[in-house]
Amino acid sequence: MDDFGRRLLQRLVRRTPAQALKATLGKWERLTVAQRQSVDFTQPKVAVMEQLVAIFEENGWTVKHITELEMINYMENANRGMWHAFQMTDPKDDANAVEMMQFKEQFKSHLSELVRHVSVKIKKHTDEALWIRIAWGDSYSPPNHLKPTYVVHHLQTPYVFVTSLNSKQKPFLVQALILSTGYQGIKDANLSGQKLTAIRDLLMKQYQQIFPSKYNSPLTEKNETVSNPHIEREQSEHASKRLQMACEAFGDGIVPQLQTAVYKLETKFRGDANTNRTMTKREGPFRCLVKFASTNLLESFRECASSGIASTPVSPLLSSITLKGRNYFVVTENGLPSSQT
Amino acid sequence: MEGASSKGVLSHLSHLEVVTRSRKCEAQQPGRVAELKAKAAALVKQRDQLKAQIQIQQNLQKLRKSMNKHSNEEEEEMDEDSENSQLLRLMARHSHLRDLLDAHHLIGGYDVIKTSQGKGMCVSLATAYEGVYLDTYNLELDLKPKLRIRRHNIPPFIPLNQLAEQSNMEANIKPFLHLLSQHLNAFAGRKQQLKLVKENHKSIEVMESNVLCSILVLMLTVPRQKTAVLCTLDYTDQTRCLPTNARFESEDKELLNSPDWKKHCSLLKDTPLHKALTTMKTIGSIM
Amino acid sequence: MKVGDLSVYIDMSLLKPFSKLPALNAATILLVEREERFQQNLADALVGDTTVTVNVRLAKSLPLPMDNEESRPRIDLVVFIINLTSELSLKSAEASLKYLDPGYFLGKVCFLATNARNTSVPTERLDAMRKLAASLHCPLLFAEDQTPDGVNSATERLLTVLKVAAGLVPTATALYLSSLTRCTIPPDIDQPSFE
Amino acid sequence: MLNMEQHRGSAVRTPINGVPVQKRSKSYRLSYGSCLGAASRFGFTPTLTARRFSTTRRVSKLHNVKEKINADQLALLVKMEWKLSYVTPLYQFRHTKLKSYSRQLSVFITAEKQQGLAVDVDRVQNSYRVSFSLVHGMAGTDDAETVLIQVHSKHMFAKKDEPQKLIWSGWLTCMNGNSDYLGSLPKDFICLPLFGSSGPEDLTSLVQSWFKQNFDCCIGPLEISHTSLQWLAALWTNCHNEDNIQHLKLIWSLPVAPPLQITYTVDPQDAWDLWGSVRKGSGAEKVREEEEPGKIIDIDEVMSFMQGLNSHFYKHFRLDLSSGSLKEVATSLGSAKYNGKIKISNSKYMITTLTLLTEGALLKMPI
Repeated sequence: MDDFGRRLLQRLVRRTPAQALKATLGKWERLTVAQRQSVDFTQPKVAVMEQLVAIFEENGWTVKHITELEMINYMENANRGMWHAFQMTDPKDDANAVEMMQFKEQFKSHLSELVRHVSVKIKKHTDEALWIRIAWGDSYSPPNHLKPTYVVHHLQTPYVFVTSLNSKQKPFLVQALILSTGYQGIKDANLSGQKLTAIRDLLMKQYQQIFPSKYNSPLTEKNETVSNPHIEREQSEHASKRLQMACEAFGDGIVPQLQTAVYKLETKFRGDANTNRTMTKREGPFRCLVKFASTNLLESFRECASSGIASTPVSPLLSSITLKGRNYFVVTENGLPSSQT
Repeated sequence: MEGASSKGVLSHLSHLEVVTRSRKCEAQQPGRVAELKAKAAALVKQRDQLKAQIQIQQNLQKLRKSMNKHSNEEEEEMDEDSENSQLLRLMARHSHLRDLLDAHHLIGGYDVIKTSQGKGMCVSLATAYEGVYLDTYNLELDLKPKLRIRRHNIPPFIPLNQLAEQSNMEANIKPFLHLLSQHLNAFAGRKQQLKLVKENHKSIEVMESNVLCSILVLMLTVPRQKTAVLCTLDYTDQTRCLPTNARFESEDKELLNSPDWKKHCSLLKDTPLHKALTTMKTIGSIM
Repeated sequence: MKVGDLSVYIDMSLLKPFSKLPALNAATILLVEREERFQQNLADALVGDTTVTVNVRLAKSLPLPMDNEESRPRIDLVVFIINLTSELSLKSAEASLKYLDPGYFLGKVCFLATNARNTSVPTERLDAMRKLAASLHCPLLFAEDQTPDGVNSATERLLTVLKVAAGLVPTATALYLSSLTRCTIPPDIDQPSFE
Repeated sequence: MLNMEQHRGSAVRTPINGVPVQKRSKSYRLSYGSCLGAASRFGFTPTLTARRFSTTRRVSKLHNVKEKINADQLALLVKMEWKLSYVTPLYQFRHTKLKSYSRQLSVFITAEKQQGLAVDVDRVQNSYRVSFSLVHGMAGTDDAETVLIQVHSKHMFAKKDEPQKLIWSGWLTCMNGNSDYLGSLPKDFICLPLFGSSGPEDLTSLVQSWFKQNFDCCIGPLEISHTSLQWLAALWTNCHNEDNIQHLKLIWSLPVAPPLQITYTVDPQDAWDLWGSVRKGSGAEKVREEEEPGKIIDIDEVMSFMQGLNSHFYKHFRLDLSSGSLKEVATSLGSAKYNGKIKISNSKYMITTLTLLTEGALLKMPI
């Protein structure tokens, strides 16, 4: 195995916890059961590394196989680095009929036409998502496997999620995607985060939403905890109304684990009219950047709304995170409904 | 001495008590009469109200009958006080729409309720296949300033925005809801068929499928020579849960040209997949 | 607004201490807390008392909604629970005071402050709290809301005040007890000493 | 017993038995006093005055610190982020005996460090070098001089000739302390209430325990209170017209599960305009104030400045920041965190900032 392969494998072994590495090897059909048993994961990483190198050399596997292993590993724990969401726009009528094989061939051919040395690997994940690993080279240098770009695309949907893509490579990727999916444009979805599953579930609405309905909403049944007959909550309807509005705005039960939301405010100053009279009359915008952060942002907002820290109905700025599937907003004077003052 | 005076005082007190008790019940008598009179008046008022309601209902029934018959001749006897008949016509239309909604709810079409104080409405579309209720999808719409989809939990591979433009939702929502309900029910039907195939036909391997279940590739095995036949089903028309095209591929060319397999091809196109596969199994052309 | 309307307004939403007949050997306490957290533990502990049937009403703020006016028993003691680490908690309690009939301030109102030892509490807020309690001649109790013993000791003290306020203690009236326990502040509390 | 003359206008607190006792019990008396002082904050014993922040602050602009303080000391003070602690008055601390203190502390640290490791003695011996030094010009009229402590050390396995690295530094200061309080201290006590340290935690606790043993004082962590953070936000914004503060960053945390952290960063010019709009007498008096050497800032202006920011926030997000607590204030001039971490990046405003922090520390002093 050449030392570049060795460096690549070493980086993979070093970065992945033993258990995860074991699971990844399990999923990688190339290894026979015997070979897999032979690797002892309890030993320190260096020893594990040597055993793997021996197996690779024994089977004469090359860098290609190592990158395959790395891709499987990445697909299993993708919640690292920063994922950005894009949405493809104005689909041609056959956009919905794109089939995997067809997409695979077209994407590879288009991309290799645009960039001379590029290595593309496409795999289908258990949840029908298409994973694309791109190692970029250029006319002089071979594909750089140390900094691959990962792209996740769900066929028949306009959504694409990308990580570690630089601005130079972006136009090529966009071109290849458009040509092979039957869409004609692409736009930034203003949604990014560390947890791929979170931003995907938010954008593709894969979480429990609460809608107004005629019947007694399941929420109120859930938390009518049987309490002591002597204890009576006076404002229980207010509380349940707040909870209903909170869940309608931020989802019910397990919600996508978004961690940040950023608002760039460029609206006029909106203090209380009497104390800051001069400011409210001021012409220019009151520019400020507001960043919300929490281990589970939607849950935090939901509790703010249900506990009354945030007054309900929830501000359209906050509820548009789930409505529009975004977590980056530039709010200008017209962007804000006038009724907001 | 002290006892006598107290007795005096006590007896005086009891006397006063007797006097007040008697006076109170006399006052009682006229009060009783007034009370009864008021009750009577209230009852009369209630009766008149009920009478008026019956009258309105009768008019409504007549109007609804005439509306259903689309009789175009003018209802002469109705228009003596036009403002009143106008109101009645409005009430008739309202109750007509309400019945329509209940009907939709019953046949599993969709439910519509008013939200955010009349500024919005929420449509919930139920899906079902072969009598089994499947998922229900919701759609919250803003009525003001114009009809706009505010929030929904329709899966992303259903092209909601194209459907909205295509059926000109802003002008009239009924065709849009109908089209969307068709798409959702077809999708639910296809997904249900795939689920049933995986459950009932373990021997048949699903090689390829997608989230929209708009394409399906199955691996069939012919019993005798164990030759493999690759069956590809295309559901290009997404408002139907039956494939628009079915084709087979296999090394054994002439097997495919046999009449049985020709029949299988059309069988797959007009019967649900899980049923078609069972019949092919019973005929014995596949394992 | 004519005086008449005013009185209607005041009368309508005002909580009155003697508007209903008391029940036998029972006392009702109203816990008002904006955060609605500590009041739940307190309520569970309060109803555990066996000597007196204690009814607990929980509220986030006043006024109380009109529709359960009939079913609500006479309230013998109103307790404002204030989390000193939140400015909003104190402001919300202050805003609720105007919905209480003046009759309550004769020993039937008490303040319960939590997190007083937390260093993030600015001294100005603590002084505002003490001044508010002192100006209303109400007792100011401090409680530790994080630990079970804190909850129990707060419950004990509230029960004693409640029993007196409900008139279940023959020798003491609410007014007499509050004159002993009301919060007082040193005369020069306002005079800044770091000129 | 020492007769603690109280602040003006309040009753003199006479100790219970009035008999002079030796040194050991005196500090006990003092620390007992401090808890009594703390108790008075909770409204039980009405006799003691509860002290609090001054409601106005003079922003003295004339202090050009650069000439007075020696350059590399200043560079050190400006570079690091300091962890704050409060120190009760030091008993018999002499500014003249800094040399001997350096030696004593160096031996103390080496001894403590050596306990842990079985290393041959001479290599460890010279590995910790401590230097006490005076920082001239960093004190108010009747404050004690500021003391800077630096600990240099060579790494265990470093070669002999390698230069010693600065691994820990700390300072004790008193900036414009309340003259009445300082006056009320008996003569052998020196008050340097504000202690800043930057370096490994274990060295900080070693230095602190050395001070406790030798000068009979108590040292504890000093948070920067909510009000001080608001003061700093206003003071730093107030400097924008001279030194661009680049941004005014406020970090709030809201008590929900999981906790929500809000970073509210305001454009400097807009913050300056808002600050200008809340200044009292932004009309006529402002002109009069210009001639005065330092401008007076009032607590109400600070409050309405913060209130303006919060209501702007509320009008957009309908979220009330006052239900949470302010955790950090940062501008290009410096940053302050609630847990007691301060960074002063521009020497010109060091005096005002240290005055504010000294006040916070003095609040912890026993009466």
